[in-house]
Amino acid sequence: MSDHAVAETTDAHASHGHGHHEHGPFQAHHFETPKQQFDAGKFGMWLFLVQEVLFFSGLFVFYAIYRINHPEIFEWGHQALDTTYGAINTIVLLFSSLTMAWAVRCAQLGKKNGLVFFLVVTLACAGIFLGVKYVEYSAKFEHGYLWARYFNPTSDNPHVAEPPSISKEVDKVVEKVESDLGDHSAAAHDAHSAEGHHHGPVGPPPPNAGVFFSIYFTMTGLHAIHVIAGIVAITWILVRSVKGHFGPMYFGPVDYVGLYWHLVDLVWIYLFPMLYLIE
Amino acid sequence: MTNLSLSPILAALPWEADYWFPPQRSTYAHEVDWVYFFIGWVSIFFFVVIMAAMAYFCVKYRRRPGQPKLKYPTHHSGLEIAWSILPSFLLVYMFYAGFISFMDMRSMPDEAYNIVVNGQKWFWQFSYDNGKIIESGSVANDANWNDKKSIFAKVPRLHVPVNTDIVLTMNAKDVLHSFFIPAFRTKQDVVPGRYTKLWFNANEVGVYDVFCAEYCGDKHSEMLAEVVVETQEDFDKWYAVASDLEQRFPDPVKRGEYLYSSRGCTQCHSLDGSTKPNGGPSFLGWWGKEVPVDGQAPVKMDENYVRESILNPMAKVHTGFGKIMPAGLITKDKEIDALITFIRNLNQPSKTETKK
Amino acid sequence: MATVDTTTTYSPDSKPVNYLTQSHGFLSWAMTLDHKRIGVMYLVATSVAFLLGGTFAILLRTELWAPGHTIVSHDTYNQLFTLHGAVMVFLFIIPGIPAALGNFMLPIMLGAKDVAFPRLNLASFYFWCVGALFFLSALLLTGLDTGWTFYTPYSTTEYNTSKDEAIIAATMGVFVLGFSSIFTGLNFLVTIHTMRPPGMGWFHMPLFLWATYSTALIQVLATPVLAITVLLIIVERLMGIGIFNPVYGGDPVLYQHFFWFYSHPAVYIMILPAFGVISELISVNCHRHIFGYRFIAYSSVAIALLGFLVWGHHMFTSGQSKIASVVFSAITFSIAIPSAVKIFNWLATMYKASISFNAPFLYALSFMFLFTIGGLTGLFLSTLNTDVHLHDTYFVVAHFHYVMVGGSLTAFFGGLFHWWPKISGKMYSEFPAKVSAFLVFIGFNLTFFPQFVMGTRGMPRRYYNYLPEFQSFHQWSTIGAYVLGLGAIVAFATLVHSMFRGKKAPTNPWGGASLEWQCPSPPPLENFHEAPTVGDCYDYDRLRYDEKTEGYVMTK
Amino acid sequence: MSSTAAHHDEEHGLAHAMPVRALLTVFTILVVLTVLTVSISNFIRAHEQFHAWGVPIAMFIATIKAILVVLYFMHLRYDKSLNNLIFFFCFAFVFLFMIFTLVDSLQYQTDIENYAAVQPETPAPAAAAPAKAP
Repeated sequence: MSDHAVAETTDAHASHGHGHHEHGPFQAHHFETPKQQFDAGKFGMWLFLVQEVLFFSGLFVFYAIYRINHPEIFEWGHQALDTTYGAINTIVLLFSSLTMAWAVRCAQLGKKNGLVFFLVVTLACAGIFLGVKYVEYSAKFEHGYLWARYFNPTSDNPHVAEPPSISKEVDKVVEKVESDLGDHSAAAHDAHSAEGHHHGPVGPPPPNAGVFFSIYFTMTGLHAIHVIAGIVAITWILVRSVKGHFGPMYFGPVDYVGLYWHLVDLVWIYLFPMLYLIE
Repeated sequence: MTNLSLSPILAALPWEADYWFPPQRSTYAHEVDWVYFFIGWVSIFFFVVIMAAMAYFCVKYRRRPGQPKLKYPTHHSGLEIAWSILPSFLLVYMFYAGFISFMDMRSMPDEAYNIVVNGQKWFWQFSYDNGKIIESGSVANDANWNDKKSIFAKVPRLHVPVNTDIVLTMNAKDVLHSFFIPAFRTKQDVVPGRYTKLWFNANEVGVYDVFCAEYCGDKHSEMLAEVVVETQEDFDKWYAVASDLEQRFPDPVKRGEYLYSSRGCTQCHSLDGSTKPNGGPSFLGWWGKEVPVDGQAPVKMDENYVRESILNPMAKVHTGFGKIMPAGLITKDKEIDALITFIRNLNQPSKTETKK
Repeated sequence: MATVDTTTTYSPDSKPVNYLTQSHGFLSWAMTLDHKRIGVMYLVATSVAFLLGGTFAILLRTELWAPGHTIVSHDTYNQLFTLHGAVMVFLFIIPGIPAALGNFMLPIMLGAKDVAFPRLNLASFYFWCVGALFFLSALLLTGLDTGWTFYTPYSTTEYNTSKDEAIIAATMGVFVLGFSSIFTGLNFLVTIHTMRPPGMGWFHMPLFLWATYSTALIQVLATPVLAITVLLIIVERLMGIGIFNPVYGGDPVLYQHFFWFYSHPAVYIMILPAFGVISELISVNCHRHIFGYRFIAYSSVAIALLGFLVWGHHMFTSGQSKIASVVFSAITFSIAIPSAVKIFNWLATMYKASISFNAPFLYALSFMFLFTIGGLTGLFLSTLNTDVHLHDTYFVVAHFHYVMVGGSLTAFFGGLFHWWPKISGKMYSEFPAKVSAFLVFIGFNLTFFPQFVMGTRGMPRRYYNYLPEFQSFHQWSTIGAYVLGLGAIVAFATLVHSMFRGKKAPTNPWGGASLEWQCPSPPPLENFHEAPTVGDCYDYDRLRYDEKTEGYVMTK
Repeated sequence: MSSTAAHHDEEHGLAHAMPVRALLTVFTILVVLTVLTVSISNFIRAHEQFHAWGVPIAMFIATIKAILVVLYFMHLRYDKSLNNLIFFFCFAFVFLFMIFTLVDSLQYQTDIENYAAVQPETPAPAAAAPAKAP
């Protein structure tokens, strides 16, 4: 459909009350125009996102309170997390956000192939994200860095604990990127190598150290569940876009799933520094 | 058994403090009652005005056939703003009165008699003087619930001197409880993992009910206690008797049990054969057996070993446990004997019983 | 479609197909996307939940006839009050008015064909069913005795008698019901924002829609916090994350903050729609423009927003700090003002009115009586020092029942009778309906007024046994509960009877001016045969009684 | 970033479509910010004197990233003002929730510490395990 035709259809529908509806195949009977349907869906989606923000807020409030009252738990606990993994996952999610936004653009412009391609890439990124999470979780389970009741770090000397091998490879890449950035990161680079590659906490755990891992697992776990839900939603969109359901006058579902996916990204943007970086 | 009478309904008509409230027995009780009645009168005033207007309109403007429609206003900003703003002055005053009195109730006096309160399912425990005296008890299962005396026969009693500031430092062992003394108009939840505090100054001698006001499970309603407010002399007298263990617990086993729970043994030594974290050996299971000792020959656990371990804990330390037990927890011979009897009875209950 | 006709009476000769006769069979209901059918299903479901919760209440009151063992054991009693609270709150009051009456009336009053997301609407009903099943399984499995508040550490440790499955089932139920509530709210917000037909401005909406809008706002903003809270309880129970467990450095008071951040606004989810219903009942039956439309509309939104700032008044004795208590108390008082404004405005609506005393209006009067008491006794509980004495006593029980039962339940019944001709297409019999209103009013006061006295005298709530001095009050209360129960049964019986024996309802039996009285009773599938005329929904002067149809018609 | 006017020709059908260049620019900035926040965190870890700055800087960068995602990827910048309002409004509620709870929790923390101070050291059983092992 050319832009001109689109504009015309919109105009025709913008003036209500004609009574004659050109209902598209996906326009619900109770909406007067595609525009009304799209706006309703979009507002609904934003309300859903609002609901999601408040859903996550419980954990953020919890984090803030424990962080302020017991900083020592966080200072000790966050060392058990591997920043490299966190950084990779951040980049992966950001990239998937980019492809998702691009997919929405393709849907809006009626480019079916582009839409399918970018949705597949987004799905792949989601898969990588979960894979990395799996590796991270297994490492935690292996070392007994678990939530309060099962918190039982097995290694007496965490310095000896070998980080999983991918980590080293990726570390090199990250270091390279850091050194490319110029002067000030050189110090960071030094600090990084000076401390060596251990990813275990230093010193004995403070009382209730398990709470850190409770927070870590509930926050990232809940986020991971959202990623999985996102994968399901994107797959649904993918199937529909292969069938050619979407075009300039009907791309709402792609847009809504896109918004959801960006929110998942948004939560991770905060989780990453809160859990992996802040000391 | 039916107590149904009209008295609650009829008596509700005169607005009397004696009817609505239990007696005022703390220094701040009258403030609470005063604010309560102030709000009460304000509420009654508004309620009566609103209901009277409602009834009047219902009669006056009821639908009658053939009656022409009256001209009416659909809004009146002045009036609406007035009835939004004017009552708020009363509200501000209510808040202020409640706030002043609340700060008084919740700010602990500097010099006060301190009593530790423990809430546990489903009884209260009051410790005086670092646990030297522990008052404990709970409602017996066979209590007759139509008879107040029977209900309160075995509950723990919180003895306090009259006209003295008392601070209760409270903690719960398991779940939330709440210490509620209606006659003092005060209440404070008792929370596991922290201390909460409550103070009062009882101004009249007497015995008053204590309830648990935060739901805590099965026998929540049976978690009762009494506050016994007495004169300073009576309190001192009670204190002297309460601290004389032989008189309170003629049975040495009971005396030993009391000592076990009141002198800190319970923190390290269990009674069920398990080992408490960072604790010592259990009181159950070693009696009469050879105990491995750090750096020395094993020794049989008997009266002598227990006595030595109490008086000089570092002499023969049970292998595998830390050198952590302090000396001087119990020093009186008779008390040590009672504790030994308790431990022996724990391991050989039948033997002691036959002795009796 | 023909040009818009200004006369709205529909020709009685052609037997119009309505939403009830549109299609037949179980699936036509189970898979329906019609907001009216979903509303009716909600109505049936929540009424069943109400009768279930009511049965628990009757059993509770019977047990309390005498101290000591009367009919059930300690444990059963605790389970009864837990389920009474949980069923009434989560399965009846929260969805009762918004999801049942709101679903049915909202699109019609707005002049829309349906809600914005009909499939989501149906899904939300099934979420409700799943949640209800979880609750029932909690009842049947092992019993749940935590109280509807699920306070930690009681609910998260092995200290209680209920088993893991019961608590997990019940909290899962709350979680799922939460989503049901969120989706309903979301749907209403979107519908009101995007589906208003031309001419229906914000200030042309009936006040019921303003109330539903405010309610929906709370549902979307507060319920997710409850969802995460109960999720944390489930995780705590299953895995022991220690977040609310002091043994691991967790904090039980923090749980109360989380819980009441939702549950205080939830109180307004329960009462705001009732305000909306009462605004309609009073103005229609007074045949007079509502007084101070904008003040009532704004006060709904104000209550919804202020409701988020006052949750700490449930925690004055919980171990909450002094400063937080003082701040929360101060803010709490501010919420009294918009509530009082409504009462004053309704009263002013009766001034120079022409009042018809039918059953819905009697319910509205009893609402004003009971809610005024409920509201005023709230002052005792927001004042710091009196709350310290009254907290967790029967005074609180009486207060919130005056608001929730005296308020929401009477409004629910009033609204149900008011809109029953529209929903069922049949007129109910006026006499038994008035009897039910009377019985509910008398029974209610008899049940709960003695509890104010008991509470002030220091009788704590959730007590299985009590001291003999309270017995007289308990017995009055129990008798009252029976009368109240009888009233509710009479009300339901009247409605059920009318379905079979009732006269056919006219389009506009009461003389209402809002849009729902312009569509036929019962409405057709898409609500209006022709686009409705949007006018002033409180302008009753245009209406005239028509002897032939026994209903009102537009004159102009 | 280019202004709204520049995107006018991008209005297609029902909503604004983000130009590819804008998407790529935003993504690049996001990646740079991620690398930056990791580097700063490493730097602070190595330099004790900047310790206090760790939290504010990391949260500041995260917020910039979040705003970029919201405005451009979620094209809220070109969306209806109602959607803007409701989304930013909800953070006000999160803020209220957090601030009230935090204030209270900071106040009563001393009650918890006082209690913990007099308790015999009984940390979580598992955590105590290594310390107790002979």
